[in-house]
Amino acid sequence: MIYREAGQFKTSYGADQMIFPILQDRIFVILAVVAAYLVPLIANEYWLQAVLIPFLILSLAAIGLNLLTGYAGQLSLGTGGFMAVGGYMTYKITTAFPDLNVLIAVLLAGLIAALVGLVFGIPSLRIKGFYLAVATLAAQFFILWLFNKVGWFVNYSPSGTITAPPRTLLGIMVTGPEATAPVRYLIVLTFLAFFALAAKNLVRGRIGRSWMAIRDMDIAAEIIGIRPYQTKLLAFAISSFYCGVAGGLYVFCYLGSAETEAFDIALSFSVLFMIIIGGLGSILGSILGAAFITMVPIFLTNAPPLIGLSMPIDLQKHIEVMLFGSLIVFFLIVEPRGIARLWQIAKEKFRLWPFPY
Amino acid sequence: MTQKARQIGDTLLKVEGVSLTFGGVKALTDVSFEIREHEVLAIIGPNGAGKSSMLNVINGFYHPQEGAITYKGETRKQMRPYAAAKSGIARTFQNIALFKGMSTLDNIMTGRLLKMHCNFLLQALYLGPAREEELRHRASVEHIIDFLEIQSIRRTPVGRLPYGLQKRVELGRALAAEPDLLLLDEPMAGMNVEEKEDMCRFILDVNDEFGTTIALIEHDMSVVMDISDRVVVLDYGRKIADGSPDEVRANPEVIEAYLGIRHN
Amino acid sequence: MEILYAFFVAPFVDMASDPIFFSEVVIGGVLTGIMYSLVALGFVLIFKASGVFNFSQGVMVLFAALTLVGLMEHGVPVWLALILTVMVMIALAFAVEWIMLRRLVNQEEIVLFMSTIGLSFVLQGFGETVWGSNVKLLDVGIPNESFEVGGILLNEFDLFAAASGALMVTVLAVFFHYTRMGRALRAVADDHQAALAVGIPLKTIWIMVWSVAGMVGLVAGIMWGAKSGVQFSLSLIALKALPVLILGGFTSVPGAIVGGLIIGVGEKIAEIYWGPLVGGAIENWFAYMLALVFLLFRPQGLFGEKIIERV
Amino acid sequence: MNIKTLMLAAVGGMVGLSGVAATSPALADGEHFIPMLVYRTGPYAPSGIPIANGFRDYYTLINARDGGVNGIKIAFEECETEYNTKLGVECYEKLKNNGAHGAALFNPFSTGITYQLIPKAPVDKIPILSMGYGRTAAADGRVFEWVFNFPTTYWSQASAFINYVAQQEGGLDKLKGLKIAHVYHNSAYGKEANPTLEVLAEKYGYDLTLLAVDHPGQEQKATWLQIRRLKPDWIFMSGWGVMNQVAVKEAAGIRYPMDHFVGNWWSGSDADVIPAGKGAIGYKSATFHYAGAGFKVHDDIIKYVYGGDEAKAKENNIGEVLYNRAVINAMFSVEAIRTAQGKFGNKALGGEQVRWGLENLDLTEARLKELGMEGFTRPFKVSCADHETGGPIIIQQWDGKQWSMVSDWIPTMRDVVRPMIEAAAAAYAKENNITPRDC
Repeated sequence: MIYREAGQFKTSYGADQMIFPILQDRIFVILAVVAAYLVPLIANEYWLQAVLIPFLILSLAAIGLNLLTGYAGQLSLGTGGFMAVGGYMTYKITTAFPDLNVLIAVLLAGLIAALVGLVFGIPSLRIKGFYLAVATLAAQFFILWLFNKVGWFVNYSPSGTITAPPRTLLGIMVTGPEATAPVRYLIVLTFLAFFALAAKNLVRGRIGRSWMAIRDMDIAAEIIGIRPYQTKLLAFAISSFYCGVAGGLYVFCYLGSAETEAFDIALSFSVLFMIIIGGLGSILGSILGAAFITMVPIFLTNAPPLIGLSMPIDLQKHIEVMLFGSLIVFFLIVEPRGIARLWQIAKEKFRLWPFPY
Repeated sequence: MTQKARQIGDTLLKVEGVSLTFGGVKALTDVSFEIREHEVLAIIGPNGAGKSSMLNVINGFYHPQEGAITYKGETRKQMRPYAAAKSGIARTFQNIALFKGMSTLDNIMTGRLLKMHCNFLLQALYLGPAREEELRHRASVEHIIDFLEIQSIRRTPVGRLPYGLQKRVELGRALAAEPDLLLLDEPMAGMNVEEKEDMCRFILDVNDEFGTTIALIEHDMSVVMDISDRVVVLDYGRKIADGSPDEVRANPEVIEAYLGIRHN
Repeated sequence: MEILYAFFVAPFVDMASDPIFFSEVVIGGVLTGIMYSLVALGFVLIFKASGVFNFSQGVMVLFAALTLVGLMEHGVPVWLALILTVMVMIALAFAVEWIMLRRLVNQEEIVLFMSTIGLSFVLQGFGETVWGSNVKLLDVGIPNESFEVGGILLNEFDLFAAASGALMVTVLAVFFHYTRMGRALRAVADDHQAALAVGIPLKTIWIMVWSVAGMVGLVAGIMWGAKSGVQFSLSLIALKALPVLILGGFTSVPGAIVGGLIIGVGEKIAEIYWGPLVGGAIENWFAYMLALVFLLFRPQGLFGEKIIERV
Repeated sequence: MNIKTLMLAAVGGMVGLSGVAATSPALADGEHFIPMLVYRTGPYAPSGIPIANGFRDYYTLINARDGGVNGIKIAFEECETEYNTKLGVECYEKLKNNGAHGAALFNPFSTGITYQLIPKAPVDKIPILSMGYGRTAAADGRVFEWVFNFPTTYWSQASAFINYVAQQEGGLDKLKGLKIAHVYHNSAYGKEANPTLEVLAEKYGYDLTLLAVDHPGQEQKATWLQIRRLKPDWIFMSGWGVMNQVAVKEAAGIRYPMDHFVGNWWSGSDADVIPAGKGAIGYKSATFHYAGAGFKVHDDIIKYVYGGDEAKAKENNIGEVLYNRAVINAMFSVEAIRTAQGKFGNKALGGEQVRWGLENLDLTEARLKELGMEGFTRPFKVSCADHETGGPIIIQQWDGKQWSMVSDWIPTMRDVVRPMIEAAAAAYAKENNITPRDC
């Protein structure tokens, strides 16, 4: 397919304001979404359960964090905590109201996560940068401690572990052990598709502009009439909502059961890695970054046997870790603005191809 | 739109006895003056005279210890940036304060933020009112883009633009808010002659076409004398003169404090 | 009412009724706090001189301790192993500058931060490949006997660790304030461009601070490693250093120490007197909350350089 | 610029390929496939390494000495989890369908991963053997058809610990008024013993203090200051990883009498005491098998697996506590397969058949002797309703060089623990719409 925009004239601002103003992009994206929905036809269970479902869920969390960090410029390491709110609250809601649709429970849990995010976003009014990042760790540790300590959140299960109970949607099992991987995949995919689009809409409109204004220069933003308090808090709330929904899906559509350890600080960090590697301030970048962070290690684990290389498993793991680290550094050196930027560069090259100038 | 609105009217903003100190350093001492509707007022003075501080006080970024500001008939001890913006004060900055990660179009669109009200749910869905609102404001921003002749850089991230164009975009952002009072902090600093001429034209056109009141800080005397209706002179945080360009030019104190220093 | 009493009165009554135990808690907090400071110092050094938030500091602690212990296991005497480890850490500083930092000059903070995360993966894998993942006994001959002074139980090891921590801070503080190199480091921290303009070579500075941070990491590694054995978990103590770091300010050497003391004492008192009321194990989040409260009053940390905003 | 395009292509390729390798080639039809979730790296590697080596060596031994289980070889594959739940699930998905008949059974060797796999087991029809860890309630075989946790569980262990204290103090009636502290890892695993200890505290009238230590547990000064003030008569610890080493060292630091400090069976490995040096002397821990390499099975391992190279076997942790535990666990797995072969015939078996074998496992004294493990651990018999058997524990003590047994086999309090297990299982069944089987 030839990638050209020549001949495509915009006759209205509406047409010009579209997410993908170039026809080929639109076709490509539609094809990609359709393809994503057809994946269960060809993918085996390992692919769906161990690779794609966590990738999609973490993409959603990464979009959430990117709204806050990439767009509004507020560095946060509390992602794991906000996801935990989503996970535990979904559990609480669905066990209290078993007849309520579990997907609605996930959304409600997201709203609770948004409230919690709002509360922990308050310090951002005074604290900035890495100081804020470390301060959000207070949220991370406190939330996990709370779920660990207070039996009410886990229905007084003695070990403090929550298990996703079986729930149906239109007569099909969607959570619990009997929900098949393709069904859970499709649910997660639908969530991601919808919320990615919503995020894109948010960031290209008024709210996205005020976030970016705060990020780029908060003083100037204030002077043109953006209220930093409301803007930052809204970013915290919406971001936490995304993380909360992702957390609910993480427990109900991926892990099946969880203790607080599943949402520990390592998760917060890995979501942050995703958006930095993928590209801060890019919705597509969040998804690409999630792909990188979740899939590259799996590739590195599976690659040596694939090419007939056999070595002790610990050595292999160490090499994998080193390669993963080197790749991160290498990527940052080549393109500090993330994979999304690489993608854009590639597109620009295509546009000019075969005439490089 | 094009009606000549150059009749200078009533007082729009009045500064009375403003004093501002930063931990013992006096930036402004007992400064009073007024800005009248539809005029172009220049604030001049040597470096460190407190000009930028004065603008910062007017739009509420600095909070003076003493004095009062009366704007549109309402007297306050100090302004708040948000309130200032809301009631129609827009400004540009000495060191450009654009949002570097955003395109020209988006930067100017931020100037319209105060006039956009759709809630985030509608926006997330990009439906009905949200879409309609977005397009309406896009149209008025395009009008400003045309006016400032920056159509070709609409989609360029402002960080990549040359200095002169950045200044122009910043002016665009201020204009997008349709301000009643426009504060310009050295709009022509660092420009070459041609760019300066363009900028002068834009300023006068804005004043002409939209009737916007303008208060500006500028170093280039010829520019000041050409475009301003009235000049306020600050020196060491005090007002030493206030009047038409010709009066000020003739004022011996000004010559000594300002022009004198300059030629030494 | 009873709840209010339990939270706001009883703990203080408890403290007052057993002053010896209370002083033991405070002393315990102080000693632990200095151990945190040791880790936090490494962060401060690098942040101060290069504006890099070095995520890999925790792994550097592990790596240094692993190298030391690994060499000793191969029969190298302690003093030689120490010297060799210091050399390894200096070599690491060179490598980091050469491979990574110089290619990332003028990038945003967060990109540099991310690159140090990549570095931490590499170092972790490398250390474990070379020295294995088993827990190793680290014994460099630090005394470890408990004794009582006026009913207060003290431990020689804790005191030794505190003393070396205090020594280290003094040396670094003197270095920053009174030596030419130290002033150069501070100049770079203030403004890279300006430092270059007056002829301070960025490269030297970077190698320098990373080396010093490596050595600080070694000391932290020895102290913590002697406590728990040298193993992977050593890298996780970085998490305990972060609240210390924000409380003291990213850029202040004395801040790291004062921050450590406040966090150390604060979290011990909270855990012991208030912890039982809410189920215990509150230390971790309490440290961050405490730091957060301080930040609300001083957003740049206690001793951090004031953030001045202008337009 | 070119390099950037190239890299993009490389990433795309990598991501595309990442799952391809997942389905490794099917093994020969005639082999049992046993997946091994191991952690040879990461924060818990010091414990994970001897465990992984123990499993590997025992399976290798069975293949080398006996030519497999009744002539059917065991194929096993390691998958690295770093003791991380997410990676554990990934490993499970990767390995569960390997082999001609899928995985025979899973030994997750992590309470967190076990919790993940419990709901999946009945769906995938692969049994889980969580030997002495995981969800205690799974001992109720009527609700947890696919999960086994014999020979004994955390709750049984806690009750046996109280029995041990009573023995030392001179009878259950002497427990009244004693101060007992439980220092536990603040996780699902660490909390397991709490309900039992609480119930027994009510019954026998001792004062129980619960002290949580957060992961990873490098800093426990506050905990041990509290203990110093409390001066408990006995301390029970449910620790894991670095927490154990630090706790032992801190206990010595406050001069706590080490012989009144008893760890559970995950707090009593060689790696836990060695870093504490001589401070650890006298420290006790619970276990359900002997330590040391003095059994015939060890001689066999040295002979068949290491070709007589004793030094190499030592390097591979032979005789260490966790190594021995893994050997026992591997033995249980093999014996379950053997039992199943008795019903289904001598062929490679899948999960459903091995589940039957686990449920009908009857490990007798005589059988242990045949296996070269006489006295190594206790015989037991699994049943449909009871997947635990509530076997006794034994207390071992560290003398600075090795672990030696300092007690007889101490019975658990089945009358207390079993009703608790049934109640917890019933709650789980209700929440997850499971109808318990009739047994």
